Amino acid sequence: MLQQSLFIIMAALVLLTAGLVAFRPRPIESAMWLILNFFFTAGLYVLLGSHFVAVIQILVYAGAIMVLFVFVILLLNLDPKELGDETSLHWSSVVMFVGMLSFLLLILHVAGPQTLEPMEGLLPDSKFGSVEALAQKLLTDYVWGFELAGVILLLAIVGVGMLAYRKPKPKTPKFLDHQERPV
Amino acid sequence: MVETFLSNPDFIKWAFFAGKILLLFGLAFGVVAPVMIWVERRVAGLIQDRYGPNRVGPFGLLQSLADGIKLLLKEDLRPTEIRPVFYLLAPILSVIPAAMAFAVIPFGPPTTLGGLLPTPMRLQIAELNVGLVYVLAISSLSVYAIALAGWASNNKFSVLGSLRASAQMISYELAAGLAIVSVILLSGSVDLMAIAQSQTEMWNIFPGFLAFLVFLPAIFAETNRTPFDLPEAEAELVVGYHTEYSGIKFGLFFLAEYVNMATVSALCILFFFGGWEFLPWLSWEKIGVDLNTFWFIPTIWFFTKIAAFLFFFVWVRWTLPRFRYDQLMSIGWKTLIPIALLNILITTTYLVFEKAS
Amino acid sequence: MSAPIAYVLFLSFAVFCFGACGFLIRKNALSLLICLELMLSGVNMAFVGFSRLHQNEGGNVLYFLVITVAACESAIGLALILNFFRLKKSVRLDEARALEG
Amino acid sequence: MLNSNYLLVLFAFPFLATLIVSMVRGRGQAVTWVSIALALGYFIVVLLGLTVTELRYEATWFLPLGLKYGLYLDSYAYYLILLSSFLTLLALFYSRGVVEKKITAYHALFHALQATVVACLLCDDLVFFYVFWEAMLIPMYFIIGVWGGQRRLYATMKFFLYTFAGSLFMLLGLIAVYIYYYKATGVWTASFQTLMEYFQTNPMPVTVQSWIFLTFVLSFAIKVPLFPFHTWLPDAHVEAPTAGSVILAGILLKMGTYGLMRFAVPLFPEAAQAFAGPLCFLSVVGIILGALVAWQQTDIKKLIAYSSVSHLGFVTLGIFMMTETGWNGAYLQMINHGISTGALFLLVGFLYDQRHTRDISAYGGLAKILPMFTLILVVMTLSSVALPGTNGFVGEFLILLGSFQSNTASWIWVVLASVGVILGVIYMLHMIQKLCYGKPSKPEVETMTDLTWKEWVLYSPLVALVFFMGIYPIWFLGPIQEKTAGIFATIAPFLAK
Amino acid sequence: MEEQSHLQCIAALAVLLPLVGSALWFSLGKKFGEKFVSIGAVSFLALSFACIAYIFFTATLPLRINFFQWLPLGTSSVSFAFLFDPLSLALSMVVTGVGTLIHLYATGYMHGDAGFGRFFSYLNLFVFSMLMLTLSDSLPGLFLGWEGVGLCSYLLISFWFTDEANASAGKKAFIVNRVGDFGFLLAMFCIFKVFGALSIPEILQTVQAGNFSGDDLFWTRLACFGLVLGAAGKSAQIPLYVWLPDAMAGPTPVSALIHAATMVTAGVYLCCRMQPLFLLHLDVLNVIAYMGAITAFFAATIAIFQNDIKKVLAYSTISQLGYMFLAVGLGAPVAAYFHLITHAFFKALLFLGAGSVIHGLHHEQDMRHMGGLRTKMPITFWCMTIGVLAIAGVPPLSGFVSKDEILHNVWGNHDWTLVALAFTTAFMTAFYMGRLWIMTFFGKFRGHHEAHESPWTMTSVLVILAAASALAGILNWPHLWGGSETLGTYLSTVVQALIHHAEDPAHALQSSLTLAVVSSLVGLAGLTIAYFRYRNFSGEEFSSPAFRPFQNKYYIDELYDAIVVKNLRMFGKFLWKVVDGFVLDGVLNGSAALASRTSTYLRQLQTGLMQQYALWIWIGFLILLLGAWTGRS
Repeated sequence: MLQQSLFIIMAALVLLTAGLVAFRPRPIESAMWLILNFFFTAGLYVLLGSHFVAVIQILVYAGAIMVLFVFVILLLNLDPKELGDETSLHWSSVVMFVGMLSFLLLILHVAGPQTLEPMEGLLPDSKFGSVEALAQKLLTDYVWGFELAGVILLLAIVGVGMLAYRKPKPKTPKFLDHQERPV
Repeated sequence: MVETFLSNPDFIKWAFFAGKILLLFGLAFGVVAPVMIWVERRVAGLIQDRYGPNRVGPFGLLQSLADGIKLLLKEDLRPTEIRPVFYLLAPILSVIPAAMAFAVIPFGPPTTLGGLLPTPMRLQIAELNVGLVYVLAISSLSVYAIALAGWASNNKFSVLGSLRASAQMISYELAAGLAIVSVILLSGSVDLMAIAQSQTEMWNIFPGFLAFLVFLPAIFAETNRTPFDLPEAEAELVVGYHTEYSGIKFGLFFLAEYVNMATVSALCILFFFGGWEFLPWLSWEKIGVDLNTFWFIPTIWFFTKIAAFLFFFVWVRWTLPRFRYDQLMSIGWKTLIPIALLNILITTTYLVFEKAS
Repeated sequence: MSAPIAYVLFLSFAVFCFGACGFLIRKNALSLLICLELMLSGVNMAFVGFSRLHQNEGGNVLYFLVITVAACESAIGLALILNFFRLKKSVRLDEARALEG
Repeated sequence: MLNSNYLLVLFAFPFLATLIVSMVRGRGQAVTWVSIALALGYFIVVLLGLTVTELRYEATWFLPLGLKYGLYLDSYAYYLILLSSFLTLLALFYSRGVVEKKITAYHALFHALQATVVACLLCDDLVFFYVFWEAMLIPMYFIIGVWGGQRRLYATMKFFLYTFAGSLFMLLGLIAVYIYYYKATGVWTASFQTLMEYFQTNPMPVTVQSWIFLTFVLSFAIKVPLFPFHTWLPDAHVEAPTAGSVILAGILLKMGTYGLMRFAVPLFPEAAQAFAGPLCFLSVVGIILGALVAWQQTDIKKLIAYSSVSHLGFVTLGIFMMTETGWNGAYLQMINHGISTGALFLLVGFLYDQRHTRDISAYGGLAKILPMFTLILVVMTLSSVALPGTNGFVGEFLILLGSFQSNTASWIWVVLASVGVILGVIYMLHMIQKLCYGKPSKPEVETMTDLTWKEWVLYSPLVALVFFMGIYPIWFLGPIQEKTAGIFATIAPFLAK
Repeated sequence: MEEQSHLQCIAALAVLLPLVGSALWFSLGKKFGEKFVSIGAVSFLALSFACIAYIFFTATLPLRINFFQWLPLGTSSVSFAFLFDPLSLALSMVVTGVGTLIHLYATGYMHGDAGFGRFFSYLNLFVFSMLMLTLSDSLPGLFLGWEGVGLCSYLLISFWFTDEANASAGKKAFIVNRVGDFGFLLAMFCIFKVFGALSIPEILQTVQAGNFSGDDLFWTRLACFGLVLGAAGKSAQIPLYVWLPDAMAGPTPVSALIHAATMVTAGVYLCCRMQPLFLLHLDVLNVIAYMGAITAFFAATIAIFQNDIKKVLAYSTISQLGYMFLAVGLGAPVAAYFHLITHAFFKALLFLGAGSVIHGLHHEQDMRHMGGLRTKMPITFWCMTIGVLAIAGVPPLSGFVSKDEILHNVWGNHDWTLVALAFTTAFMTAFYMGRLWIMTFFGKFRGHHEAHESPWTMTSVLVILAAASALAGILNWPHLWGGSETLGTYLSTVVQALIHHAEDPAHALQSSLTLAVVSSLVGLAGLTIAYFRYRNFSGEEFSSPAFRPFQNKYYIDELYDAIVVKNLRMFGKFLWKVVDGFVLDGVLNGSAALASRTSTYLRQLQTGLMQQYALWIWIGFLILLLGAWTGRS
């Protein structure tokens, strides 16, 4: 009971922050709300029993990815004018949003009432959500995916390096007029 | 009635929980920070062959209190061109992670408090089995405070300082993380308690010396301490990201720095120096200390070690000069990270052979 | 006992929709990337939820793979935005229509 | 005795050669010699298999869909591989010193072309076949597009898109066969041999056959090219570099007729029977149109290109009339055409390299200036017009003789096709007269030089083959006959009596 | 068996020597000079002749010599094999014999020509092909020779290729021949359809066994027509005779060997060879007879009006070939064959004589620029005289005997149209030959060059051929006149006569003598009229427009050009420009343009705004979702 109510509170917070992310005009605000959103999401994960995932959510999303965003936002330090945050395509997105949600409800309805029953509890000695269990899975069944993820990361590193690298201007030796140029 | 209430196991549990929180946060915010400020200035005096604060209280011991009162009472200055919400948010954000990190730090072996508790309980606020990762996660958040502070101040020096700080922290976080990997490998767990307990036979400093060599500069950089205090380099950037801050807002930054220092010191000791164990090869059990009765001895020993480490921080600060920024980055990326990677290799090899033998 | 899977899915889907809406209506590239992260986060929620439902770590593993991709995507996306900014002195996406047919 | 490993070598060698050639670094002609040496090596490797009658290799590739890496070599495939390796060798040898632009890429592309062609010929699996069938276009696309003449881009696009579009229909057909077999047996397989065996005993309904047959025929007809799908050919030939033309005419066109003989007809004999009339009509139109249009050309290469249309009309006629003798002739004619038209393109290249024009009127009186060139040209012309004693005669004669006996379609088509024999002489002699006879029309012609040792090396094997195949064709026809007899044994029940 | 292999060698030698020679002279001719080539070429041919003669005298006929399989034809096959029987041996004797003489002659005639080696190479190749033609035991083998001689004819006609006209003439010859070959091919197809074989002995055996269904007879009739077309093409009969006059562009020895003595008679040979087949279809034979007669007549009328000495001889050849076909058509193959042989001698003689004149006059061919050469070229004159008399049918020269036999058969056939045509032609033959003779050798010299007698290599050949022309009649001197009809007996195993003359020998003798007298009178009349007409020839004649059709060969060339060639060209152009260029490429480029047009509209969807694309993705997703939902069962 406690868990369920906690879940609902957390979910409401997640939804709230998500909406703020989507509709606050300035990117920095969006970013901050997103960080908060990630925290709540992490809380949700804890409630779902995936502790490690929750921590990783904070470590990677909040701690790494969003830092990058914030970093770039303040690096660019843009005027509101340049940001151009008047929104476009407003009506269509709203229509679609409503449409999608109703579809979701329909699908849930179709999938059957058992989806609305609470999930079964974990066994007392369940290792679910622990590092060991996850690592076991990751390094056996999903080892290729894991390796692939590594490769993707490497590619991203190289790619970002390539994108960010600017050739330093070649230093041209300057000679004073009275000096002789080396032959 | 009161007695029954007191002897209710639930109450004892809650009380124990509250006690842990009080102890740890009290120590961190009430003791470590003020004392460290005093120690820092006294040691500075010592090293620089001068007195340091000695007017307020004996040996100037109350100097920190006086400073605190001053900061609290100062006018709340607000520059005109700031970004208001974030300007206020930044100092708060700097303290929160610092405090949160403390939640998972164990400060003694599981104990019944001399029979007070029905079952042995951990001397740790939150019994998280992924504590190490949690600490990393939380400490990675402290960047936001600095970044936002600089940006919200709308001041060139601040922005530069915060950019420096962010880049520096991200870089060194990486090195620190990689260094810790070998610790995880050695201990076989990410639970901080388990890491500490795994060092009863031998401290990790010996097999993981290389990791320590990486970890040490990394924590200096993460706490923005000299020789890596580039973000607040007075000579270049006034004081960097908190140039525009004063009063209690500045105080919060100040506080957070010392709390962070305490956190990383604790971590360093947990990782490499056997936590609350007596000496590298001598656990308390070995020298015959009855931990059931004298459950507080490891805890005190642990805090002593932290104090020593904090002293080391101060010592370094007043001894070494600051790096240049490009040197800082190249040390981080080109020296520490490769060494850390190499170290992982070495450690795994070591473990494989050890397992085989 | 935990919340029903339908709740988790609903939440996941709602978050995803918020992200998608943001993606559609925002005009600057930074916000776009942020909304993208939100969408991915929504998807992740479903993974974790299902993982919990079946008490199988597979979903969590997928969560890992997704955040790997998310990290790569944001890093490269931001690098692109920086380059774009150098080029156009703006991050407005309607400036980026060189591929107009 | 060679075993299936030989197949692997046969299959892999050109791919490796492509790699090696593309990796050669060095100034000047180093890459050329490496490339020629590799081509020669491959030719020798192919020659080693002369005694082989049938070889098979099979390895699982993607079992759930029944796809196999299956190689299958019989005499139908073998002689085309032989021809391919031979012509590639000659084409590369010819290019020595002629091609100056991007030599490495040029040679690598030719080896790649060889590789895809050989792979296509060796494949037993329909999916593999389709893949290499399409892959063949790519090297050729670049060869024409990079080293071609003035309008090379137009020509190469036309070539590529046209043949590609046709192939897509075949893909539909392939999938249809594949699914049909699955529906019928519950097993996925794309192995041609398996499908063949199955459809012999359990033929598809004629309507189904017809649709699939038409998709196959469309693709192959474009490649051949059969009238009215031939318009890409003159453009491609005119713009292609000489060596490219040689390979295009000598090998790529043959893939279409090969496909008809190997896949389209044996798999769908009843449909082939049903459509024989219209297809023979198209072949005959091709023969006559090709000849008449060739006569009107002023561009030598275009003339030869249209002559190809005409010649291949004979081949398709022989195939669609569906008689054993006709098929033997058709197969032989494929090889003949490769040799004679290949040689003619080389000869035109020889002229072009000296004068940089392909306009007939820019020449004249070459017989006096270049007597040896004229000799070779005349010999190749004679082969092309099917003079008895040359290879061309054997092929055409067998085609016409065989087709005349056919019950599949009317003998009138053969009579009309034989008119093409007359027309063939008209345009070829027209070309000879304009090029070689009369007085040298331009002073530039007088300064041209006759064949050097290099050209002799190039042409003498071709000339020898022309006569050898014309006088002792049994050497080629023996194995082919057996193969054809095998095919006809299986499709005979479906043919008209 | 031993003898077989021994003969095999000799037969192979006979055929291969010229082939080897051909290759040798072509490649080495320039290097080793004329002497090497002339000695080599003549001796090779002589050796070949000797080989043939050896077989002729020693072998038991028919002799079949097999070499190796050539064309596999399913159940049967075609081999390289020689069939020595009277028919083929007789012709090969002529070919190699006359060929040797003409080679010898040519060494003189072609002296100093730049293409000396090449010429003899072609000539030797021709002999090889001709031997293949005569000796092959299968139709494709025969066809090999058939086309081979066509090729050599082409090469030799356009031998002096720097003149475009010569090249055109060669081309024309080849193409027209190909039309005939088309018939030949068709005939082979039909024959194979019926007999399932292409080996001549096999076919003939089956024919003689008889027993054909109506369907088979359709095919055999078609085959016969095909063969006739082929023969007409090769032997320059109406309607395919147009190439032969133009073929005179080649060097004169070529005209003598190929276009008079040997190649053009191949059609006759073919008809004789396949005679049993023709006997199944007498109507086809009738067609042949009429074709021959009409050709003979028309060619003669044209010959009268020609001024080029070689053209006269060319039309005369066509005319004489017409006689031969007439004989074949009437079912008198022996007569045809006999005329073939005598014609080979006297026409070769005439051509070589003309060649000698042309050579003497430095390549002047127009008779209007000749005259009075009797004294300047005495040997040539006398030899030519014999030739002229022989062709005109003056007894007892060979021409008389053979022509008389044909006329005899025509008479015996009781078809008066043919009789009239044959006799008129005989008269005209004598007339134009007399005209030629007189215009060339009598009267004043009207030329520009100093005439001289030809070298011994040429004159000696003339003398030999003159002797042969005079005496060849005895080869088949009729029984009635006390002869033995050697040739007839010799050939009797291979061909059969259809016309059986009256039973009563006395009556037969009487009628044959009457005929002989009439025919020789006709010949003499022609000569006499010609003498009076051209005795004082000044260089001008036939200015009347009425003669124009004759001078212009009835405008047949122009007609062909207008009807066939022009239209074919137009059609070709139409196919190229309209069908290929407009329709097919139009459809192709049109579809490409359509795609391009469509894409210009569709590309407007490509706004470049990423978010719009995302919107499309959404919409697509929605549709999929809708589909998934509605598609749920």
